[in-house]
Amino acid sequence: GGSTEQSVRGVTDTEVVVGGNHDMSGPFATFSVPAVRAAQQLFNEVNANGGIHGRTIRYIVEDHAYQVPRAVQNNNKLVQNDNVFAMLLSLGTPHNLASFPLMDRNNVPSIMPLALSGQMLTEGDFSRRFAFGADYYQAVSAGIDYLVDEHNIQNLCVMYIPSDFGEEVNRAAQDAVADNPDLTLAASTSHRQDESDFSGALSRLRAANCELVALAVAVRPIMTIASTARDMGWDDVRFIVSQAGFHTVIAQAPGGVTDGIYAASAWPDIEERRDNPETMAWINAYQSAHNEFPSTGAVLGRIGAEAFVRGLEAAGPDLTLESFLAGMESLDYHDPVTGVDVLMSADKHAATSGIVISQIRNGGWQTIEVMEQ
Amino acid sequence: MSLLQVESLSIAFGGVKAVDNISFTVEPGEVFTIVGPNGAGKSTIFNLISRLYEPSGGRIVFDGRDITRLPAHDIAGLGIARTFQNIELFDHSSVLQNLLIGRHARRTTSWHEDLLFLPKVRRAEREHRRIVEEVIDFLELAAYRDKLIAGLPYGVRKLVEIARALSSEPRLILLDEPASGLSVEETQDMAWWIEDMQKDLGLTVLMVEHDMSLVSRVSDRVLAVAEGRPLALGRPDEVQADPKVIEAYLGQQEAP
Amino acid sequence: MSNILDVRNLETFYGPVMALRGVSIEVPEGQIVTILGANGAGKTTLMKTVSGALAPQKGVIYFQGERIDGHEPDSLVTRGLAHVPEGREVFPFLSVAENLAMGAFTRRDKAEVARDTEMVYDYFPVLKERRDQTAGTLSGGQQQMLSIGRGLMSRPSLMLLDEPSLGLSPLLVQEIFAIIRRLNKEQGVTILLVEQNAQVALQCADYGYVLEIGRIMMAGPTDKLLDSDDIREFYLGHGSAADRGGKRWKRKKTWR
Amino acid sequence: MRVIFKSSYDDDINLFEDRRHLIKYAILLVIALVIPWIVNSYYVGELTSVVIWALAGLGLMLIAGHTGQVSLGHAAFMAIGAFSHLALMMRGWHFVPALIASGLLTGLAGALIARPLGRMSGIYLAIATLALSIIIEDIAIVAEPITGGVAGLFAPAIDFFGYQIDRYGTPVAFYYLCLSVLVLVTLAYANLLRSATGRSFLAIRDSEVSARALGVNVARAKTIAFALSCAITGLAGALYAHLAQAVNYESFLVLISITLLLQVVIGGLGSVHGAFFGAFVVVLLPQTISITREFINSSTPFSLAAYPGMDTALFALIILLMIIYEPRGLYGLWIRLRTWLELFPLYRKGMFRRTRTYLKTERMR
Amino acid sequence: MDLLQLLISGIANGCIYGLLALGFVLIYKASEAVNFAQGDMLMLGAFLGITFINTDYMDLPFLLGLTGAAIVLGIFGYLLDRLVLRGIFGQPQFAMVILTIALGFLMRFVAGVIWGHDPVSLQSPFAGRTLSFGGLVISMIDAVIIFATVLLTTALYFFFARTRLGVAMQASSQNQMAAYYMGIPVKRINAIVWGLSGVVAAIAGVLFAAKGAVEPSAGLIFGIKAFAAAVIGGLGSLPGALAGGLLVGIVEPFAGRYLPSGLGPVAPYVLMLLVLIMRPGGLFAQISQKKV
Ligand SMILES: Nc1ncnc2c1ncn2[C@@H]1O[C@H](COP(=O)(O)OP(=O)(O)OP(=O)(O)O)[C@@H](O)[C@H]1O
Ligand SMILES: Nc1ncnc2c1ncn2[C@@H]1O[C@H](COP(=O)(O)OP(=O)(O)OP(=O)(O)O)[C@@H](O)[C@H]1O
Ligand SMILES: CC(C)C[C@H](N)C(=O)O
Ligand SMILES: [Mg+2]
Ligand SMILES: [Mg+2]
Repeated sequence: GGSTEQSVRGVTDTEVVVGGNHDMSGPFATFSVPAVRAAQQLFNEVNANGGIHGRTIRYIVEDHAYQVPRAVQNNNKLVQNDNVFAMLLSLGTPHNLASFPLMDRNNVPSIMPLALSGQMLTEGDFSRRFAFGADYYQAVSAGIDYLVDEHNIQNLCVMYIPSDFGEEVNRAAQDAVADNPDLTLAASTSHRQDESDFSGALSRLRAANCELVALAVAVRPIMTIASTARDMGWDDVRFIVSQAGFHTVIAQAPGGVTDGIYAASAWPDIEERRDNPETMAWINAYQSAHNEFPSTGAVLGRIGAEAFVRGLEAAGPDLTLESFLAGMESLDYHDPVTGVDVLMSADKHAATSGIVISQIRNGGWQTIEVMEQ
Repeated sequence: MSLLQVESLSIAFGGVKAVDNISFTVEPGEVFTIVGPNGAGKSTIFNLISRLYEPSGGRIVFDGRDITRLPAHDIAGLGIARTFQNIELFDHSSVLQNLLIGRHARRTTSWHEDLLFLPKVRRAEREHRRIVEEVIDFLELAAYRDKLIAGLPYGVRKLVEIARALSSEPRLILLDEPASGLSVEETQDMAWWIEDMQKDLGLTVLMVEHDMSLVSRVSDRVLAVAEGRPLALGRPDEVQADPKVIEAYLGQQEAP
Repeated sequence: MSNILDVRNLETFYGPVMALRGVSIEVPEGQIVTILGANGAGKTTLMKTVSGALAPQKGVIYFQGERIDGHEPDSLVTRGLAHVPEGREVFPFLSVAENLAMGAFTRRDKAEVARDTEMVYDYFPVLKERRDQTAGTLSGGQQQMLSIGRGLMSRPSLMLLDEPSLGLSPLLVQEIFAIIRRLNKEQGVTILLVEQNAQVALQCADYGYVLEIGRIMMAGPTDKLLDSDDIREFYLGHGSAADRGGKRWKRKKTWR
Repeated sequence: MRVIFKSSYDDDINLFEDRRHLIKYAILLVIALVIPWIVNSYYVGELTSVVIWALAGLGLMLIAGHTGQVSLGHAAFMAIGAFSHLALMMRGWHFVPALIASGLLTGLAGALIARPLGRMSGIYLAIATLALSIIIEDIAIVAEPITGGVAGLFAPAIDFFGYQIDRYGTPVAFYYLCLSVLVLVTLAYANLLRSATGRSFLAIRDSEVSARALGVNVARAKTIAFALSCAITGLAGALYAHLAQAVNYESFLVLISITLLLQVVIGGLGSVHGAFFGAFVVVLLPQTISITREFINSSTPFSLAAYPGMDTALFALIILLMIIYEPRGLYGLWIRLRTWLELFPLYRKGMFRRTRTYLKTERMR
Repeated sequence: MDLLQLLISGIANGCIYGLLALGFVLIYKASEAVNFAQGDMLMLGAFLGITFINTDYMDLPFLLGLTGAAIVLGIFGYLLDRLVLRGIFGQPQFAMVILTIALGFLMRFVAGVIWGHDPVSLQSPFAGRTLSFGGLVISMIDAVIIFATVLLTTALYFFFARTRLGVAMQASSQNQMAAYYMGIPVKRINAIVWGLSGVVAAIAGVLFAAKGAVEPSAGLIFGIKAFAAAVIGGLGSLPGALAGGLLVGIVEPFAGRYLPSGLGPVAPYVLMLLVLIMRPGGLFAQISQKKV
């Protein structure tokens, strides 16, 4: 590999160091843990084949357990002590937002954070930000629109946690109503991380005769909400979740309590691609390594890591921030494993385009509509 | 005029009439002792005077002032100090600290002055310390000055508690069984100390005690109570001779 | 005759503080042995070490011929050792009856227990009257009675009494010692007694030890001790008031 | 064994009982002042957060350690301090007055809650404060104009009389700023402890009955204790806002309160040292762990990444061992060490073996 | 009808809090220690239940699985005290608080390693089944929960009030040294009570998992609320625990239903604060003024 003259942070001739600020032990660990595993697995393969342009990838992961203060501290370590070249797949909208100031100050790019909020591209310095694709707002808006004209829904409702993530979904709902005269926002309830009983909120929504409820809560609450609705005998309601709820385990909830839930996201569910050899190979590899099914988190991890690797390749042997950004912006490929089409450019830093609407049918997510933006 | 007047004081706990219409007065400079069987209501009387309990009836007048409705933390300021039957010291502090806390009722500084430790505060601290040291000398506690209470034997704690009471420069001191847990020798010292409190410090002493040798030696007047009601009042020898008292309290052959 | 309790040069520490400096005592089966000593001498520490509440640093303890030093207290109770601690230590939220029941925790024989409960009740009628009052609200002396009664409930073969007369009325002090003698005579309970009231203690005990700052300073049959001058002066306080002329100078203890 | 010969009462009244004592702390301060010039800016940042958590810890120590009123909701007061401080700066206040104001406001809040909460004690108070902090969390979301709602607030750079201080731009300056606040507060704290007010706190901790009998107005003393404690914690919160640069309600979740309690207990309840010791543990231990872990990952074949949450677990494990080894926390350890050194030749084995201790009910006060 | 419906689910919900609160109270009653890991023990119990019962694991019948979980967690609790907590026997209350907080972290970690971080729910025979009394619908699981809780509370209540061991437990919490002098094996009693609370936590956990999904961090927050319930009831009172649990449990749905959104979730905490302000010792206060 061609050696770099003035040294680039986190980059040597033999190694490039990336950081990840994750929730490995908190409410969103169900995203972070598989994501990190999938990413690490890909990096292991790459490193085994001599790395990229002679550089192996070292992925340093810190655990913030979905607490902002710890995220800030971790970020400080990764950026100032480990001198990471980039941050990859860091989870949590508020956590990323809190990390951006220091990252920008040190020219550390943010690659595909596990926080699909619009702010991931708009906040701070755009040139160093890359995201998966449709953000919560776009996905949920699209989903709502689709369901509204499919089932001519009049009463929309929202249940959200007070975080940038929840707020964004909430906004999507409000705007959807604003654009559509015969759609009303019948009710919206905000919820704490520690809530475990939703019967009150649900009977409130029921009383407001909601037909479609957008859920912007963590994974476990989604399952509880669904089963509570069942127990109440409220079955003529539809739920839609964002990317943050487009999770395999939700589909697999026993007793089929979650059947019928819709999701709006930027990629198809992995289960559906079982008949595709590359996908199957990947699933098997992951399963044999961690003896668990690669859930949505793993898919995201895979997509992000893949894009990063290809970005490094495209950057060429002389790896600098500029060459890397250029490389990322030149990405244009189809990933046979996850089935996403990645296309980026100088003014498009969202990897994928298009929105996938899926629904849970007998224990699995099924794509029911793919929309182009 | 008498220093303390207790007028038909009463309190009941559930069924138990702990103190039942008790009246007595304590003259300035005298040693007034309350005796009586266990559970007669002696400590309760103390708790009523120091306002830890709400009386169901009666009045308490100290130095011409009705204190029956005063909050407990204002009592010490008036010059009434007390000890407790089963020692209530600040276990995690040193003897010195305990005595200094005893000075609280005499504090002259407020918290924001303390925060800045103004010269005024330093002067106050010197004064507190001076008086505390006098008490330490008086009760011969110098050896224990910096020891933690938790580590002191029962007898010494008893003394420290009295010292703490004295540190607040009281006019009336309430001693609840000062000699319990003291050896004969120590009890004699206690007798002297009580006499000194009376003579040298000019204190008025209101005491509860079961050790009759001490009682008859130091007290000017004795009030015997039983089941919350007065039994006899008078000079120590009179009360000890009273058949009701012997029957209910002393028992036939005098304990030496 | 055999010793039920045999203590050989015991050393006990509180952190860095050495409270017992090689104490050895023997308690013969069926006797009453008393330990005298000014406060701070280490009497309570000795009792606690024997009953296992404190672990000795050095030395051995034989109870009924078996080594028990370092054992946990509960295992000793089952072997027939009861400890009535200094300062009551009742269970404040349990009723008087429940406290007594706890005293019999190690016993299964319901009928016997019931009988002993009645025995305690007629030793201390006030307890019967207050059987349902929570112990924490009893008067000091009543708690002391409860504590002693509770100790009796385990039918011990050796009883450690740490200042049983603390805070009791003269009448009850007499009764307590009467009870102690009866237990000793009628039920053959061996008793190790710590008591500030040396007069009474020496009168009721067969043998006595004098403990000073962690060491045994004197030992002997009680009648011998009773006529030792030092004992007379420092523990019985005989005539001291007179020959000290009320002044506060003290003769040095000859053994110091 | 070193003996201090005291020539006057002032020897006990003074902050430093003798010259040697004074010199010891002077040296400590000097070290604190030079360190930032030696280590890289990451460690300066870590030191700064040690300082800030030490400050917050002092706040909790005052109430929990010295007044015996344990709070499980002190993160809420950090929040009040942080938000009020930033809100004022947003409205054009200068840093210094804004800082002081935030301290005062938080103190006021503390005084207000002290009355209703003052009647509780022990675990009941702990839970009440915990509930309070959760409620305040919620208020922080609702009170958008002050707190910036869900999004929260970003901390502006500090203009210190023309000199720009910024956590990342001028880390050392920011460190000095925090350090000076800490030193001032510590001095005030020490003053409190050596005067009547501090003693009344200790009195309440050990026996409310005799405190009252000695003329301590318990309700009032508790109010003062709460107010001061919260004020200190509020200051810490304000500084923390600048350390984190951005704060929202999620910056002050209950877990922070728990960490604070952990800090003071591990440090050693009832001692000023404890707050400092504890701060080092809760701030530096996790970082040490992750650095070691990273070292192992990169230098040895096997990777610990296989166990998600391993860092947190290790942290917990170490805390657990520390508490079991010395329940009085690091301060207790420190005391032992000191006695050992002082007694050095006379030291006997087993001298520090824990004597059997027994608990009595805390439900009778 | 709507009200009644809410009330029912509130009661069921509250019963789980109550169950967990029982665990706290047990330990507090016998040692005045507070176990901040109780919620995490519930989480462990839930996962154990899932391991025993779910088809993709051992696929045992429900009751058998429940018993299994109870036994395993009971032993776990016992050993926990024997091997870890005994290390700070007789030490100040807050040492124990910190210790259990740390233990909670460790339990969450271990659970994460063993069962992963995805939320899982228990395949209970009651899933989806409901009983209906004239329009009023009670899900089977809720009925079971209510039944189990009432049963357990009464049983434990009489255990403490009547049996020799129960009183001995109270005694050792009030004065460890005196308890020892009575021949009460205080340490063993602590271990037993920890085992007992393990059993209770397991039962609570299994029922919890049958109602909704669990993940390693599930216990933490739930635990805090249940703990609050126990305190409202007046730590140390078993009926209090149930009452506190019900109070919290019932307030939640009603607040969620009728209070302006955003306030609902904090209602339990507001309530808790009010209760404690009015009764500093909780509803069934177990604290009292010291007699001097
Ligand atoms: N808080 C309370 N609740 C119920 N009864 C109480 C309470 N306080 C005291 N009593 C009862 O009131 C009576 C008087 O108690 P008090 O402590 O005054 O007795 P005393 O004269 O001090 O006895 P002693 O000489 O043993 O100390 C006792 O029978 C006691 O049981
Ligand atoms: N917890 C403790 N920590 C440190 N030292 C202690 C502790 N308890 C007692 N001591 C010391 O041990 C020595 C013996 O105390 P102990 O209580 O046994 O004396 P005692 O003979 O029972 O006195 P008293 O007659 O007053 O009860 C005392 O000097 C005391 O200072
Ligand atoms: C994908 C999700 C785990 C992200 C998370 N909900 C957030 O804060 O945005
Ligand atoms: Mg009394
Ligand atoms: Mg003693």
